[in-house]
Amino acid sequence: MGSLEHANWFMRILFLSLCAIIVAGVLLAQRGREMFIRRIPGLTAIEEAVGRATEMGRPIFFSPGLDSINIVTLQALAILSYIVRLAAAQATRIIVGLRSPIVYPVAEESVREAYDAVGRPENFRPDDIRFISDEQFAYALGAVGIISREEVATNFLFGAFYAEALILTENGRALGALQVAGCPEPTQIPFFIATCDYVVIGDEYYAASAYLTREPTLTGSLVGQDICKAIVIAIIALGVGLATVFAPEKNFLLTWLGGGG
Amino acid sequence: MNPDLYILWAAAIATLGVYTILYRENPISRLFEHIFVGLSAGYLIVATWTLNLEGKWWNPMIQDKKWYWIFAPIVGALFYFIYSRRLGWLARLIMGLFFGTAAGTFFRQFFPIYSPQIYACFKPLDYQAGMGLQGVIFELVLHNWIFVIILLTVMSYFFFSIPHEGRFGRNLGRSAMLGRWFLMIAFGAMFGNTVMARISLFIGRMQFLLKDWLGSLLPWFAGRGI
Amino acid sequence: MWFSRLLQRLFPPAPTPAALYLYLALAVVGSIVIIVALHRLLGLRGRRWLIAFVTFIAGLFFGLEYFYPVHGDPGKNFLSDWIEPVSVMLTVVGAFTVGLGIYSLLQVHGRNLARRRPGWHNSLAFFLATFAMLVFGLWEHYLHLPQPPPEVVPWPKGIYEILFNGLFAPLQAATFSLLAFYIASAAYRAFRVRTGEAALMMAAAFIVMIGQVPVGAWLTSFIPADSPAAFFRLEMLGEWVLRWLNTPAQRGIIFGIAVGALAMSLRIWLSLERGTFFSEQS
Amino acid sequence: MSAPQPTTLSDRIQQIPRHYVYLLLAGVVVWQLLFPIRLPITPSVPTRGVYDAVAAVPDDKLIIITTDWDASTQAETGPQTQAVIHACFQNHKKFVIMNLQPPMGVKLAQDLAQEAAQEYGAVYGVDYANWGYKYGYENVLMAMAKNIPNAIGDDFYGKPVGELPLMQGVQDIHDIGLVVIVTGLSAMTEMWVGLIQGPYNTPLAAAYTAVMAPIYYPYLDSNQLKGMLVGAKGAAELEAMVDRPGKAVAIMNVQSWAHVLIIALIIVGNLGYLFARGRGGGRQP
Repeated sequence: MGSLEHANWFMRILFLSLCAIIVAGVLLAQRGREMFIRRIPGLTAIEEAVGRATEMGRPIFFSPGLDSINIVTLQALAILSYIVRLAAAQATRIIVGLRSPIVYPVAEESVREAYDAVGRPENFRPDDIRFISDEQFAYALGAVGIISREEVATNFLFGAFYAEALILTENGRALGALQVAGCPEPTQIPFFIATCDYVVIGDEYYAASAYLTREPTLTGSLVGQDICKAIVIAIIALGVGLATVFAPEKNFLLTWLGGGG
Repeated sequence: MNPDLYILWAAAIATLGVYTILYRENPISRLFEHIFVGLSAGYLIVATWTLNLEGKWWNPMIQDKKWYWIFAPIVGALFYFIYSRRLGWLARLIMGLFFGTAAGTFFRQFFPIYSPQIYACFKPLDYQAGMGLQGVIFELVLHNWIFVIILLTVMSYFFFSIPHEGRFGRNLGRSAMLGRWFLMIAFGAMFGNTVMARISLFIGRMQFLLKDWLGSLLPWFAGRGI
Repeated sequence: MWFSRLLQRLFPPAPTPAALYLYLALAVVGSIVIIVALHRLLGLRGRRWLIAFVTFIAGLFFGLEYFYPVHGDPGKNFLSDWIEPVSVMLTVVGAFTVGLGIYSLLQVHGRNLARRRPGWHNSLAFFLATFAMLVFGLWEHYLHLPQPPPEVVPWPKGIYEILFNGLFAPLQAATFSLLAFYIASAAYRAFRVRTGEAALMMAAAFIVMIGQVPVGAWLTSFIPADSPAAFFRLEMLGEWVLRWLNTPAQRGIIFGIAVGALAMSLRIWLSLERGTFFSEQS
Repeated sequence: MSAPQPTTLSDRIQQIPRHYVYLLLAGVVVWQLLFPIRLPITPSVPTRGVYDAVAAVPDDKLIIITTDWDASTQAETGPQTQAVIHACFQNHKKFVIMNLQPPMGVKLAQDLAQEAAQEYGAVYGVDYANWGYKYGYENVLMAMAKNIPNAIGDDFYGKPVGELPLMQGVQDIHDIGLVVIVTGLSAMTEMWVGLIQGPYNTPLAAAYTAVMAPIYYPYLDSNQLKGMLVGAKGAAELEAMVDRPGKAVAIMNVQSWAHVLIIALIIVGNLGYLFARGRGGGRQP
């Protein structure tokens, strides 16, 4: 035992149940079941932040993080699309700075689509969707350059960020921009908290697009995720109980999860 | 040709050029920003060829005559249709392949990554045989209690579909608030832990500027044992 | 490995160089015919179905290999032998996307240069840097120098080293090191005892920071390391905060992210995702 | 943000302009580099874990040092790599260098290995080797687990790795006794844990930049990592353990005083805040 090279029966059943619960949540919501989502503080600030840029007559900067097309970046693009709709309706300019060549066309498409959706296709400026560099710190310098040259009023950072995050936010703060940031991985959250006005933490990031768009697929999935988290808690509680009563070699849950080898 | 002297001076000027941004964004930092972006764009192409395509694609195709490798660039070329409105769906097709791969890779990593994280939480909350010395046990059990309480309260913060009012929700709300406090402690710890890393980087640069660069001009700096 | 045998059978290596080029040409023409045919024959629904199908199969392949029962030692199932070659193929296909970003950069800076927009000389610097790195990077690669390189390096390699070690690497390191200044100023401004949460964050940061450096150990070195109070030595306290307060909180976040990412992966894999990029009518 | 002009002392020490903070920091670092005031160093538990993991590798197995770093984090990861290499040589363990990200990593590590090899009279290809940079992330690892000579192909110098003397009998992941990840990049550990350590039980140890380390304490706790070097501190401790005090030890000394400065700034800022609030003049932001 103790190998995780392939799944065992417990893992297969657990994995299938988790998947089934999430998919069931999605399907139920798509059939019109109403789902509740609690308020997520950082996200309610997005409207205020867009409004501020409009008032000041200065542009917004958005970064969808440093990753190529993956789960995290797709989520960032969903948030971008929501923000562009808000901004486009108020005729506020939005500049997107990109690090991944593959994300570039996808982001351009999303922004164009959002302008079309609010009936302002003429306001879309392809030059405002910019590939900066694929090198992490060249990207940071380039983004700081854009933030200060364009005198942006609001900075949105949603996506996968690494060490360069503080370079962006500290310069943005020094220039007086209002900043809203979100990142699923915890590494950069402390710096966002120190330098940004509003921060979205951990799992809230995945809840963001559901909260903003109220799209049934997403809210349903979110409810399914909550049930899955409850299952994880139940497993941990059971495991802790078993560990308290039995010695590790008798803890069958430990063995089922591939541990205790 | 011996490039060392040029490297030394170029590196020193580039470093100082970047540091001017600490005052504020200015023409010098802007110039180095563009050079940096240009160099990395050039290097991206060079590295893609020399480190990946040449050995993994070109050589097998041309030298080993495995002609089926020609399908790789054809499939890769589909990405470029993203710029076309009419043919854009072909780019989506190939992206679908990569999205599917990303999802599948996550599925196969799910248990190898998270399973040990889950069973490492199985901490005994009371004395049991084989735990070791009596004096250590109290400490261990206490730590385990702290561990489990923090874990559960933090997880409760990340429930989104339950309102923080009502009979069940009010307790969840309290637990979530406690979880938020523990999160703040964790973030503070991470912040504190990062300070050292960042200062290390600056020390590294100063070692270069003082010892290597200034030291090459004024021997006194080189002899300071930096 | 039956997979490579299958490849050999399906696509036998070309016998002569001339045949190779013929095969390559035929493969290109064949592929184009297939792509054009797909484009012509498939309607909107057919295309969407095909995209969903490809996504599903790709995910299924990698997922199923893990979950399908295995036998033998090391444990294998009918898909195990495919993982490595398919992964290599995907890597190679992915490498061809490099042109996308470069194209965007050339477009933006080319336009700056052509229209002499303010700051056009920066765009010129961009072009020179890109071009120099490209030319000398490849040149250096094909010099085929012996290892270790000779005392007197040829000038193309010399120039490459100046570009790489004299500019690229120092620019990277210098930019990264800016963070030392930013973190100091962020700490000074952010850590005020304004609210309970801010105070907690500050206290934790404080203990960890000082516990990590020799001066922290020195400050509390009056507490004997083997006494019960040794816990309060700053370096022990700092490690305790990281280990017992930080670890469970991190793990709580990790489990949330795991489930969130699982849900997102599922939605993509099954083409359930709605919203940007996925809703498009093409 | 644009705060009103500070007038009183308590306001002023609450709003020290950022440029002054920058100058103070640079001043302290330069001062301590040129005129150091030294303090003693004691190894921590995670650092000892790395040393013990190296010492525990059976003689017929290889150690992989994967150096996923480049010039940007060299100040921390360079001395870490160097100290790990010393630990390998001193314990007479064979090791190979490789990496999956920044191609530069293997070159910089090779320079460090050559320097150390001279000191111990070690020979390339026999006592240590360099598999070079391998493109493809998880694909490389998945392939490597099954067949090392195939997956790796050529070494740093372009020679097939199968021809190196120390690769005799090295077939797959079961011939690897320990993997030491030295990196400034996240995601590397998850990859190695998910595809190598988890499935095949290959011991893993890691050296991280200090920023990344807290994320990976859970892995230490769950024994997925045998040990961990935390930034320059870990490097300095390992340097002390292998008795080669070098760059990291010098760095840690400067660190002490830079930390004192930042802590002093935080205290001063809070004093200003508390005084102002005590007088009733505190502004809520």
